[in-house]
Amino acid sequence: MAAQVVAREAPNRPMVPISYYLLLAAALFCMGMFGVMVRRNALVIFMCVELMLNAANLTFLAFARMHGDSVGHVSAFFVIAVAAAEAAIGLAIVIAVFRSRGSVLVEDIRTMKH
Amino acid sequence: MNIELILFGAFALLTLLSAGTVIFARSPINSAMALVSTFFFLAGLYVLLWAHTVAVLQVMVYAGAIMVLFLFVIMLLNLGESPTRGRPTLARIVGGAATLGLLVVLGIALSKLPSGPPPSLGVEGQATFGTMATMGQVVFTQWLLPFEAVSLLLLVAMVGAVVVAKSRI
Amino acid sequence: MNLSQFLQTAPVAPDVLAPSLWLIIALPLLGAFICGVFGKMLGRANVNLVACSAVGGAFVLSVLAFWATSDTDPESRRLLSFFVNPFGTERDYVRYALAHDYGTWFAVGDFRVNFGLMVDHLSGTLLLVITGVGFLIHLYSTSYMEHDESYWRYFAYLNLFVAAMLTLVLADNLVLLFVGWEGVGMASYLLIGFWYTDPAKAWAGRKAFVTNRIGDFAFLIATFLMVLLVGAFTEQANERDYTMANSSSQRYSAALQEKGTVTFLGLQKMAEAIPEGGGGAVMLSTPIAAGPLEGYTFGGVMTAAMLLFLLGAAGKSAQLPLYVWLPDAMAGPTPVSALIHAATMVTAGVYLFSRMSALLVLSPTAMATVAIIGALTSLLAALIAFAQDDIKKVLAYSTVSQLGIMFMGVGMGVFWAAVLHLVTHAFFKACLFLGAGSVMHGNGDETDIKKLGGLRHEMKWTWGTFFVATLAITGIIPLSGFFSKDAIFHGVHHNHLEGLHWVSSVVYYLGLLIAACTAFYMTRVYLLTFEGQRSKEAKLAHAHESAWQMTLPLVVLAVLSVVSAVYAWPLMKAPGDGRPQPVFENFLSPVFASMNRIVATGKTVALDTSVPAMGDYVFAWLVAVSGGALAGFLYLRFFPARAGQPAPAFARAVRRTAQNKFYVDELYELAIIRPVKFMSFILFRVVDALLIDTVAVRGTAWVTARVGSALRYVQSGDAQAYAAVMALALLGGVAYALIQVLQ
Amino acid sequence: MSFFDTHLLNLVVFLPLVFAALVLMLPAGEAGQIRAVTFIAMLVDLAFGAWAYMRFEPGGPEFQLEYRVHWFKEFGLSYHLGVDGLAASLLLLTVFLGPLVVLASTTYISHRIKEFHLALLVLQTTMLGALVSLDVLLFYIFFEAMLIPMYLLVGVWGAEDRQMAAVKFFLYTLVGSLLMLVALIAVYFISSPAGARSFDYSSMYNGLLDANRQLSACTAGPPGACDSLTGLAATLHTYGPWLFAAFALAFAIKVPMWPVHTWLPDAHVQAPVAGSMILAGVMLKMGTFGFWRYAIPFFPVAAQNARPFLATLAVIGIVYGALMCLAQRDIKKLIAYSSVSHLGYCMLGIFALTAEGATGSAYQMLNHGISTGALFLLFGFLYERRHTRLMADFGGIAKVMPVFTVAFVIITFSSVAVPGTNGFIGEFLVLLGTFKSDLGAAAGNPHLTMVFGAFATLGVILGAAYMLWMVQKVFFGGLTHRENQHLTDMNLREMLTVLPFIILVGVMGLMPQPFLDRIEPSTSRFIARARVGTPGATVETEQVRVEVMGLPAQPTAAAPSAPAPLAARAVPSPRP
Repeated sequence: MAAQVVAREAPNRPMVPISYYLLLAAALFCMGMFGVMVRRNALVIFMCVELMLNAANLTFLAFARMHGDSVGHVSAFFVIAVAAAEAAIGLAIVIAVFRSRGSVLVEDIRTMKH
Repeated sequence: MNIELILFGAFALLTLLSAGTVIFARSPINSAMALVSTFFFLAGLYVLLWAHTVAVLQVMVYAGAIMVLFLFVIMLLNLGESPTRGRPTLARIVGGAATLGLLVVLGIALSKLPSGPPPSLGVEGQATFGTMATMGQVVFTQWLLPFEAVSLLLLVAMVGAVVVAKSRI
Repeated sequence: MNLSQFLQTAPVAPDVLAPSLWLIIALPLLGAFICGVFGKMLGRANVNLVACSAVGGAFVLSVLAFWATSDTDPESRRLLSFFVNPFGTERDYVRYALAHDYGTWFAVGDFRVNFGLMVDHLSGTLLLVITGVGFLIHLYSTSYMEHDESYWRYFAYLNLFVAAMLTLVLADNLVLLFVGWEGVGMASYLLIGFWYTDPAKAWAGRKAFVTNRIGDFAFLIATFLMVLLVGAFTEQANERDYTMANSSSQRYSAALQEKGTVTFLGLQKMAEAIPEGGGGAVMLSTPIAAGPLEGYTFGGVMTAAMLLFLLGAAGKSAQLPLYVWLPDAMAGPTPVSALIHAATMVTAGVYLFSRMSALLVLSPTAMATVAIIGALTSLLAALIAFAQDDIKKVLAYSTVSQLGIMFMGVGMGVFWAAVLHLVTHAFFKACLFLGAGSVMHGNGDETDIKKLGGLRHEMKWTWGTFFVATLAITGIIPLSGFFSKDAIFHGVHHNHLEGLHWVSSVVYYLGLLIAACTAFYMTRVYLLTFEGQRSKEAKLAHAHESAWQMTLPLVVLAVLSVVSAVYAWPLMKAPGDGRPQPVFENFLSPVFASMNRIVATGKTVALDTSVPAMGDYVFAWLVAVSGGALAGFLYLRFFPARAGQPAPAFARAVRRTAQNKFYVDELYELAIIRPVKFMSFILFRVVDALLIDTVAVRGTAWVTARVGSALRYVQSGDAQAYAAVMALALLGGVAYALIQVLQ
Repeated sequence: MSFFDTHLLNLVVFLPLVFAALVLMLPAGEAGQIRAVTFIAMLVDLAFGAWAYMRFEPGGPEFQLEYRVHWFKEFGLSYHLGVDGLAASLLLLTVFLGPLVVLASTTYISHRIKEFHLALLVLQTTMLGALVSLDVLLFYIFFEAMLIPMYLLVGVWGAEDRQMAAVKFFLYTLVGSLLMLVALIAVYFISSPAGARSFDYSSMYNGLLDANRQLSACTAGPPGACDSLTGLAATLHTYGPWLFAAFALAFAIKVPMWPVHTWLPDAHVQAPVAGSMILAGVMLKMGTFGFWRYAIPFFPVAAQNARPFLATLAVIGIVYGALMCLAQRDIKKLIAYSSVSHLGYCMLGIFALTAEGATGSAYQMLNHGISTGALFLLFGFLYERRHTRLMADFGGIAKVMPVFTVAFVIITFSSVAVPGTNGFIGEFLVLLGTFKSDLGAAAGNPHLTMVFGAFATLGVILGAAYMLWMVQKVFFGGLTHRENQHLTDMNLREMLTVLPFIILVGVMGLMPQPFLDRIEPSTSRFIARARVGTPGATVETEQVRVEVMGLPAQPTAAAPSAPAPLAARAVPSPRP
């Protein structure tokens, strides 16, 4: 067993600093946000939201790694679950809206009733 | 120059590229495909972060279930090509600018962080960290209640989706 | 056994009687309850029985109590009816008095009020008057109200009044006295407005109550000043003060704890401790050290309190400036006028000041004010009475005038005479009122004396008694009115207030003038009503004499108003020097003992205890007779002679002014009532409705609505606009955090 | 303490709610049953409430019949009930009014009967809860919840323009109480360090106590001495006045004090008889109670500084309210304004800070609840018969309704404080307390006390003026209006409803001591706590600190336990 542990240990230092991961997460987040800001298609906006969620996940995991505490993993796990729920409902709404308005462009969806 | 660094660089680059594609692709289909690839590369990064289980979940749930859902919807609505950006309204300009500003700020902030290597997990840590067993242990003891709550949430979401998407409400 | 022995052996021993003093109040109260609640089903006869027996029972008890006040042990000739003054030393006895304390009414902090009753010679006298005259008037009413269908209400109110009045008299502290004070006001409100279907009558009731309330307002403030004064006294007094008052600090404070702050005995002790020249730490000129009254002297506060009490008394006893309610109070049934507005309630002010004589004499200023107010009121009322044609109105104003005379006496320090005049006045004025009632009863409720006349032959009993009473009030030897009034005038003339010597003479000569006026208008009333020919405008061709229930009280009262003169005769020997002393003065001396002590030390008043000489009698008699004679001449010779000829203009003008009561009511209406109503209306419209409600409240609502509708346009509904805002906010937040961290 | 005693207050408070559930199950058509059940509920509650009042021992600890359990212990909240003398007295008043209110509305309310009685029961619970809760947030919750049923009572069963009145009432009161909530949370944060924070009355008060004592100590010193304060004292020095203002405004609106009283007349005029009775009887007292229990003890120094100002407002309220009455044509409005005047007495008595004043004020609260409640009740009967509120439409009623007149006149005398009625005791004590107080000194010149007292005493005259004026307009004179000639006198039910009031008027007027005895201990404590604010006060901490029962032992609830560190966990071997 010890041998195995040794085998799993990556011998070569140094490893990637956590801050890189965080930077990457930030970039990803901002890109997703940018998409949310500029795209018109509700579906694509959803995808961008997913991007943002993933950025958050990445951060969670990075910190988990940093502190060696698997609670971060759990959080990421929950985020994924919530994302699934969100996607389901969101897409359902998109379908409903498309039925009623024949469009999925956000600027066509300004009023609640119509 | 070690393998891990190389892997990280590659994954990061690809992630960003495909993310960019998600944003700028003309048709939703392309965006969706790009998103799938983003997820894959992210999964790779997760592995580098010693989070095997989450990586697996990422691939299964995201790239598998959720994206399939997206694709179904896109086809259901068979949306054709759509202009990437509409008229640059004030809101869009401001939002975009704000986002870029945020990026800059975050960049500055994170660049101030000490860029030392993460602490070693130690022997038994490497044996257990990020494994299904550990996560299961945590989830099913102290996070039991939230876990059940999430399950309930999913159920509700499912029912809600059915109700909302039904043709005649 | 001789008379004095008989008077000095009470059938019920004081210590036996004292605990059941409450019955004196409880009986009429019970009667009121029965008549009020079950009266309708009991029927007329039973109600009469209950009401009369309630008051009669109270009368019997009062007699017993009064008797007990001078109960002495036949062997040792030692007085039995005394008790240790809780505020004095262990051997400081209150003599000729019995008292009983029924425990706490309410006690908060160091303030306490007990249900404490006390009967001494002063309150005993009034007990007899109230219950005795009260009983007669109840008896009278049984016949007078025989045609009224809500007789039960009437008797309930009447009993209620008697109960309240007895409380007023029996109370041994200011607050309990105030209960009776307001209670009689309430009862008189109810009785004046008894025939409420007539708005004017109801209005008169309200006027009476509100005017009294003005007095009560002053009374309350004065009471509070007393509390503060006692507090300051206990703070600052030293043993010397207490020994001066024949007390000691721990006894005094213990008694305050146990009996309450505003007990009359306690106030008396304080008064005895603080006159000038006593040499204690507290004197009239001592400034109060701490508290709200900081800096004022004891004397100053005492004066202020007494003046406030005067205002209170003016409200109850119909003196300037608050006398206006009494003439209107004649709206009530005549027996009520006799009982409340002649015999008992209106004399409450006189009783109050006699009860607090020890305090009053500390302040010559207050005394002078009391005397002058009394004199002015008396004169004004007499002048108004000249021109009134309503028999009850004349009697009402004469009541005001007589009360003024009593106030003169009180103000000049001849308390005993004032109380005596109170008693005699109760007799003859009640007799007059009841006579007037009998006249009205027999003449179809006709009250205008111009439309009466010649009743002498038709209503013999009424005439006789009315005649006697008129003589009494006019002041003809040898009737009671003469002596009591003359005793007052004599005292007024010879007593002197410290630093205010001019007052006595001024008041005295005013008094003589008043006596003449009284004689004049009373004779006028008598002549126009009973003498001469029956008027053409009379409602009934022939008047009929009233039933025995009405004539009997008349007779009794007439007799009393003759024999009660005895009290003013100097038959007794003064305890100190053997000089002759009027019976009543001697009789009340235990009550006014502390007052006399204070005068002796304080020298605030120079009391003169001489008895009137024959010359004074003759002079006063001449004054009265001249007034009467003038009236007789005018109304028997002068006016009948020139009937039909118009009177000269000035005469008519004067008459009209007097008839309209010198427009005092109108003045008050204009100066006080209107402005208050106007102000309230303006305040309501401007401050309440406009400023607060419209501007402040609705204004706020309006602004909110405007702002809301302005902000509505921000809600474009564009999701990405919202997102942009969120992004900006996020950017701002993060940037801020970063800056914070970097610094 | 037996089990019964432990839960007595819970019983009293929540019994109406339980019965409300019962009423909820009844079919809406069964008006009779609904009324009966509600009435029984109120009666039972009265029994328990009276029992609680009896169980309260004047000599005992400040708060009695306490009950306390955990409730959101993360925020230091606990469900904590208990009564002091004042609360017990007001509790008695509330449960006393309950059944009578139901009786009074028997014929008055003709539609939505079920909802009406539900509202009544819920209102009862909320009012009682606000009185007995010793946790400040709990108090706040009840205090706010009270508005909802009352809003419904006015808005649904009220007179012609009930909507306006209801909304006005609701917003008016809400404004103040929201400010109070802010202040409350501020106090929560400053009164004790993080971790030890609690919404409990005792901990809040005790937490502020020392700072307050430092503050009053330095106010006695030279000007600017307080600027050198540190910590909580400094905070109180800076923000105390604002916090006090927030509390004071909330309660002043509820009282209502001049000039924030204008919601009262509208609410009273529009409310149904039950609403008016409860509003006048109990809800207004929440304001005075709040001053007494929270505003002044929490910020004695600020209160001390504001005392002359607030006392002036109270005096203005007394005179102004009375003057308003003289300007009214609408009977209910008149009675409402008379409440403003009477509550002025209560406030003045509180600010006098003397034993007489405060006790009299508390007693006056009870009196006002009884006399004004009864006035509204009686007028309700008249309104049922004639459906008009204008004095001009009445006159000479005494002829056709003698019994009614007698009752009304008795209550009137109680309202104008004729000696021998309950009103006199309260008014006399309040005025006496004012005259003995150091209000003048606080206002700068000791002699000003006399001015305060004299103006307050003016109310005695004006009170008689307007009440008797109204009585005369309504009852005396000729029966001018044809509609009035066939009015029927009170029936048995109505008499039974009025009788308790009349009895109490007499009993509380002649034997006030039993009531005063229960009030007095909390009076002395209140004064001691308010005295902490007087410059250079020398009040012992032990003398004023609030003692309550502690929290029970940690409950075994399913609270997440802290995560154990990874290393500590047993390492599962991957494979044997």
